[in-house]
Amino acid sequence: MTTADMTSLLPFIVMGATSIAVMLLIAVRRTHVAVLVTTLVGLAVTLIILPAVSSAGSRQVTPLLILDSYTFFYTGLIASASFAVALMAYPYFRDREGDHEEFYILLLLATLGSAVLVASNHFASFFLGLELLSVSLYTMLAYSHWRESSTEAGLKYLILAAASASFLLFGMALFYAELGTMELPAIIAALEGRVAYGGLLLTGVAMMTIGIGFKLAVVPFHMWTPDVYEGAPAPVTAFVATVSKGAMFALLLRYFIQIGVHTQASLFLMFGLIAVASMLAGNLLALLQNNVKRILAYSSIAHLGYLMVAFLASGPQAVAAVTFYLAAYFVTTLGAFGVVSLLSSGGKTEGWTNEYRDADALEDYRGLAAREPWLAGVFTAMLLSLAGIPLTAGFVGKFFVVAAGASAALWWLVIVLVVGSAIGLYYYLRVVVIMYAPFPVERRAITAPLSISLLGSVVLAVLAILLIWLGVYPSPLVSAIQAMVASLL
Amino acid sequence: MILPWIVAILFIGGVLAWVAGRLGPQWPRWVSMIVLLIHLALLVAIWAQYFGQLTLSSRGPWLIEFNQPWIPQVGISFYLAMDGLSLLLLLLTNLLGIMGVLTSWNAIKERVGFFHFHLLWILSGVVGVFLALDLFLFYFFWEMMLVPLYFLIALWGHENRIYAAIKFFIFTQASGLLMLLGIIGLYFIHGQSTGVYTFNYNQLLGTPLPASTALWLMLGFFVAFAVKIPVVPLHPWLPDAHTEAPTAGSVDLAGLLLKVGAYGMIRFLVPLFPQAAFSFAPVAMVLGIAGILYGAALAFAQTDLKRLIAYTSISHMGFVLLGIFAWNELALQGAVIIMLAHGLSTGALFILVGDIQERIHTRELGRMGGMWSTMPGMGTAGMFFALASLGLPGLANFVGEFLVLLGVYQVNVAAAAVATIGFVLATVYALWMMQRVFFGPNREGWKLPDVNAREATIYAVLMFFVLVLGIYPQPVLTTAKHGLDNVQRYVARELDGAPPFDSSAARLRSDNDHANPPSSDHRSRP
Amino acid sequence: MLQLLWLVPALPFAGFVLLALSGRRLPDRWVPFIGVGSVGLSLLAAVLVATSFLAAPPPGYAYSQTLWTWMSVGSFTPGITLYLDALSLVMVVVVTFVGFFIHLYSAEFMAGGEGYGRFFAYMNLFVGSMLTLVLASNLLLLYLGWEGVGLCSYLLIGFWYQDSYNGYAARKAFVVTRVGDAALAIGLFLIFNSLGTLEIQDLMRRAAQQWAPGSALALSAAALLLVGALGKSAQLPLQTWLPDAMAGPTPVSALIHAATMVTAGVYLIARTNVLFALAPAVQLAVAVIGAVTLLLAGFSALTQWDIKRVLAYSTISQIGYMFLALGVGAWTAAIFHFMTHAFFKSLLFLAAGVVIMSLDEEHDMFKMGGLRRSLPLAFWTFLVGAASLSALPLVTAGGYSKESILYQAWAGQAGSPWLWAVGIAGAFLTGMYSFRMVFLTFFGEMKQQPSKKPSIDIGIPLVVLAALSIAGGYIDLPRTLGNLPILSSFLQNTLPPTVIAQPAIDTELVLGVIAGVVPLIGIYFAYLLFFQRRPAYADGPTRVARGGPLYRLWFAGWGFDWLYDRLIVRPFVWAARADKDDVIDSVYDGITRLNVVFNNLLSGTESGRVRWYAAGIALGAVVVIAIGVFA
Amino acid sequence: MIAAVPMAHGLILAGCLFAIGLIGVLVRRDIIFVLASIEIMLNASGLAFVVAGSRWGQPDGQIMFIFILTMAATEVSVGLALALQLHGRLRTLDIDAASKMRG
Repeated sequence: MTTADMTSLLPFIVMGATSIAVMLLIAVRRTHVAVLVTTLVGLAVTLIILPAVSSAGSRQVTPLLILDSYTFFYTGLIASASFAVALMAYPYFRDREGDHEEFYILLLLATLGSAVLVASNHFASFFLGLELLSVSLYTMLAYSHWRESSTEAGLKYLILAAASASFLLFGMALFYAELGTMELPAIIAALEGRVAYGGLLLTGVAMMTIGIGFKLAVVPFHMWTPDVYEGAPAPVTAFVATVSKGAMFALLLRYFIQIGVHTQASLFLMFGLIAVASMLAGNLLALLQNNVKRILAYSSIAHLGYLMVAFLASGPQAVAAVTFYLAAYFVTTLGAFGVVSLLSSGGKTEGWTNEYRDADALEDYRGLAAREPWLAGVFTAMLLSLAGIPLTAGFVGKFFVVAAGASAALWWLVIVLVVGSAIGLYYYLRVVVIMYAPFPVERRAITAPLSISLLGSVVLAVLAILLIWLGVYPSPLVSAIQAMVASLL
Repeated sequence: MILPWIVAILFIGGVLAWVAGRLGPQWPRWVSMIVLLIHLALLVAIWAQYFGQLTLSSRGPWLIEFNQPWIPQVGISFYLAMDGLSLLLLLLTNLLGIMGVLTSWNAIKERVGFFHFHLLWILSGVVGVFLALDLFLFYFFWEMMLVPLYFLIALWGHENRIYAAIKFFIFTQASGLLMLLGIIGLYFIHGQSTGVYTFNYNQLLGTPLPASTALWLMLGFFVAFAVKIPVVPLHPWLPDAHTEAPTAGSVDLAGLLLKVGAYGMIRFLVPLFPQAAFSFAPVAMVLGIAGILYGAALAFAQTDLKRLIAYTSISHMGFVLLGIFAWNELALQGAVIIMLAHGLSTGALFILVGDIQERIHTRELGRMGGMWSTMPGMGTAGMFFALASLGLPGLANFVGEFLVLLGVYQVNVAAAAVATIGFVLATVYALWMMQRVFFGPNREGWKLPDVNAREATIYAVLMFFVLVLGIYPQPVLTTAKHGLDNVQRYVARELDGAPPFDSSAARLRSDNDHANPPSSDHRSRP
Repeated sequence: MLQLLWLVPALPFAGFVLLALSGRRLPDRWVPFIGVGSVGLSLLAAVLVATSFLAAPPPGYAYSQTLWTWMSVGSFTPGITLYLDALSLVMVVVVTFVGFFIHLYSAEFMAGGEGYGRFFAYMNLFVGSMLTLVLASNLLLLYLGWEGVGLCSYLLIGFWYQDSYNGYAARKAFVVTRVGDAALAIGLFLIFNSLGTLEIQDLMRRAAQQWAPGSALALSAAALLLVGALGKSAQLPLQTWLPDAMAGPTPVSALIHAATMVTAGVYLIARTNVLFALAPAVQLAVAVIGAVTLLLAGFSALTQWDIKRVLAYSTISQIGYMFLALGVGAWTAAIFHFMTHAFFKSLLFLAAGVVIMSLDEEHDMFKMGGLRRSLPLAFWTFLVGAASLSALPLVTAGGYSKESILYQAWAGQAGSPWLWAVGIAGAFLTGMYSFRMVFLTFFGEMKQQPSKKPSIDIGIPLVVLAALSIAGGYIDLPRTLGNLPILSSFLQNTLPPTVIAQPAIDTELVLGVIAGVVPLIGIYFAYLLFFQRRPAYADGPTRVARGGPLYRLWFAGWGFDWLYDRLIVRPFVWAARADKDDVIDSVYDGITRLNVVFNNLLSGTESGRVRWYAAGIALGAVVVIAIGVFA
Repeated sequence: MIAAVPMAHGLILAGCLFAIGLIGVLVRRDIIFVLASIEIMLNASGLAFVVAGSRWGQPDGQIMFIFILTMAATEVSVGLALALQLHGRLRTLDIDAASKMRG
């Protein structure tokens, strides 16, 4: 472990150190603001040193981690996402009883886990990063313990995640049994010449896909998504929808594109069917849904389907498309869930029951444009971006994914993408229309004016500007991504 | 440098109107009026400046060009260019925009600023579409103009506006995605064959395409434009969207959005895929005729006045489709004239329906009747535009329809003959509408105020243009000629070896024994 | 003075614009000055142009004046150009002359009614469009005038719009004529496509060069023009609209549905005579259609009780004569009959108008009677008109024109004795129904006391037209009666002379005598049936109800209305109404329902139980592994 | 040295164990037993790793097994904590009781 290794490991070290610092701070004096500040400072420092470290070129640190510009790009993405989640979590937990400081430890650990996942170069680091992320997620999901559905969400996620982790491990074991090595470069070398994978290897890849598929919540491993998204506190849902999926997809990309798994016809068909099923089922499930969180859950399933199309296209064009799409998807989903969490945290929404219910019923959003024009505007922009309408990052993202799909002539996948997004338009517009519908007079009296926290609206403003900027003038990000991709392949 | 301003003015104007909405309800109206007048001044200045040089030889294919790299890594550039065809359609856009603002002067009461914001953004989207020559930019504006119109219908529409708005949005957006596939397919094929990955229209023209892929890509474009025109099987969104949209919305919808589809076909579909387009031409013509007859028959059967007029525009645009796929000088000029005439006359009819609805708060034909006695002014306007829409010679629609049929006859005799039945059916629905609305006994005893000054000016302006276009269409024809020559420049080159794709025309010609003088050899494209 | 030609159509248009713009602001007193004045000035201009044309005929006996090019697209460059030659001169003079007097008549007839200005606006627009039609040098401008007159007939038939029947009659007229116009339009496309021009003179020259007589192109072009003419001139099979067109005010029926518009078809065929000469089969069809129509209309006229419908069927019949003349190649005879018909038919209508006005809008002849003493002016002018209509020999104009048609129907190179025989039968029927009308209305005992007496404004037109109905015939005396063919020789400068097969003088004499005697027999029959034995029925409808099946068939215009209603109108209306909610829309509703079904199906899987999700994952795992390994 | 057990047998054993664990998760209603079956599944994959490691004669398999053990421990502890919380609220350990959210 030379000093150069240490410097390139610095971002990970800083994240770990921050979580420890937060633990110590809690032990000394439990103040919510201080904890938040340290978390934000820690994440900010990680983000700042990233470009410096990545300029040092890609290095393999211990067989477990590979720290190339691909890793640093995604670590930056993940860190900024959790930065936003932290900012959303503060107003959400502020006026709820129970102690909130531990949340940030879990958040930091989960972020560290995702970063390790992205940098993984070996099955061990893959497994470690995955479990670090999952375990901290279990408790984050169940964090609003005063709400029964939150515990239920945590428990469900735990049981299913553990089961799928065991699938993953069994797959890895078969891989290891066949190839005798668990390091990615060695695996790539071993599979270089091999045209037909043996039965063991195919089962191994399939088993691993199950584990990864659960994490990405693609069909047929998607059933947990709506319940967990609905049950969990809104900021945690944002985290699950973006960071955990993003990190896993980055790893899937690194592993399976370099291994060239799509060259195997049977595996290609497997991934293709998964992509088609997710695109259609995701959109169809959301059609008549009356819970905003569940709608966004199903829509994220569909979006993962779109990502799979680009993944199957493979090649530099596809990796760039996936990366841009993930960036756009991060901004959009964070924005959407940010609005939900901001609404849930802004004092008592009408129809308050004893347990503080998140503002996720569609009726809560009726006439929102009249009450909170800016919030409604941001939410509309986010929904239109999910639908892929111009002036938003989602449009450019979808364009790149379709371009990648078309370049690899995956016409049947691209057609399903078009059909899926056509179905998808319906429920995005349904939410938009309810927001701009007139606010019924009789409810106007009993709804207390929402006190939207300044912090939360700053985050949303930044996300909205980012969305429009990526939608209108994406070329700086595109050139950054293309440079990064060149280093990976 | 003027082109981006033409798009940007309306864009910024929209935001200004929204902000002005804070100050008071009448401010946004004046803001959008001023913005549109400036825009009109710009356009007229351009037209006056280049009117003398409206031939390919003098000014080259594009009157004005503006090209700036946008996403260079992928070959996308912010490329706007104007030729005769797009100039005409921009003038129509502007005129109908002003009419839209004027007609909703006091029809829209709540959230006026927000209304004008959407109105101007629709116009800027449409202007963008008419100017964009980078296929990605074209698709960008194509999708962008949907959202404001969706909001216009969903927020200020009539009874079941939500259903109509979402139906309109999904129809157009889904077909737009198919066009995106076409664009990207072409982009990659061009890239692979020439190594240059670009969306630039001029470079993509003439890409060597294998016949089957060309057909598929062309179909991608065709579906998107067919939904917009609308062509019969893809038309059900139009009547709902028209019936539920506020007057200004349906004026813009009828006047402009329908033209975007036709413009797209003339500019992109046929020049980019000439062989595929001409092998597809007979099918398109059958769809065009089906549109004419089906639209007219259904217009006759409607009980809601606005729905009736919506179906009439399906019938009119059937002629345009016919004209485009006949693809000779006469038919194309006719298609352009119909586009302008339909924009003016059907836009006026929608304003008329809006004014009637303002007075009697219903669109049910059953409850109207005998309104000529109380509103002779409105009756005369209604009669004038009904006659325009049934294609009375001396008014704009006739010139267009006659030229289209003349051109189509040279290409496909049967198509022209059957399409001429459209004249008779047009008479049936137009007169049926006049009878049910203005003539007959005044059963409901309507005592209604006649046309006021504002409405009178709208009608007078539109009547003037419809009449001038009918009596002296030459300036419009010469301007359109520049655009059409530019568009035919590529196709003509492609078609030197094309067989006469309709045997009946050939058979008819071979019957007469004498040698034909050169004029009738309609095979030689200009 | 020929440069004033453009004034002739421009003045009525100017009148229309003035009246339309002024609208209700213009007091009724001033309306006739503009309405009648504009047509009067146009008549003056026409007369000036005519005199200078006759005095110094321009080279090629034709004068062409281009106002501006309407449109120029590639090789298609139709201009707004007026073309004056012998044929169009006669048409212009007759149209403006008759038009002026009818305008004068309607100034008083329509006074006091609602929409006085609107009426004259439409009438001026009509005269303007008719003159454009007649003076058009290319078929497109002719088509403009053609549709313009169709529009004005729609507007004027439906003038009293409160009564929805008038609206129905107006729509029926416009739609049926529009069917003919559509055929005409296709004819135009064919001609332009094959000959490269729509200029009438050029296309006729090129047609003569390029089209062999009887070739498919010539036949189809002529046939399409014929269908167009049939629609406008209300000949078989498109004649059903004219009887219903009587719903309009009487001066309208006089001007449009008697004198000018309905003869537009005759003018078109005469103008494009070369095309018809090139297609002998179609020319024969013209003759046959003319013959059959004149017979059917004659029978129908016999059974009508409404005085205006009798005249309507009589018009269809007389135009049948003109088509017969055109069919046998007697171009000048057809135009001659057009001129005389314009005089006596508009006279009959105007006189009938006086009767109707004075009996408070009473149309039923069986309710009239004995008006000869109370309305002397109307009686005598009506009598002259009826005489001229039934072609009394030597005395009336109608006699000369119908006699020349009948002679050329027999002797003409394309004529045949059968056509002549039908013509004679028609003449007999004409004599019968016209004097049936005279006896029923003016003789017998007075059933209703006339309330109003016509004023001077109505008197002048009646007297002038009566004089012309008498003197109009002397302009073209046949060989047997003074041999003064002024009109025919004048028209021969434009229209080809008729080829007479056997020019023997005695056949012409014999035919002339027969043509003179037959109408007298007809009148005698009418005298027997309707003068001596007074019909006992109180009113027309009971007479029809009591009549035999043949009588009712003739009354209903040989059942064409019934046929078209069953064949075309009902199916179209039913189909449109059945598909009102757009069956294609239901396809898309089906798709949405399919989506909802899938949604319900899939959301069933979200049961909320963890073990169910685990089962989902397990099942998914099995499927994925199966595909991954074995596919 | 005892005869080397062929790798296939080891993997089949691990597969059977894995299946038993999976069925346990599907069938059992009590949270504790569900957690137990998850343990079985994880150990099965650990066994597969050890067998694979022994085939290649590398310690990696056993190292991975140790990682799996530690992870399984953390999972179960968090799982029991959540079960405790659920029991506090619903007074039952039946996993199906925790299915308020659906649709």
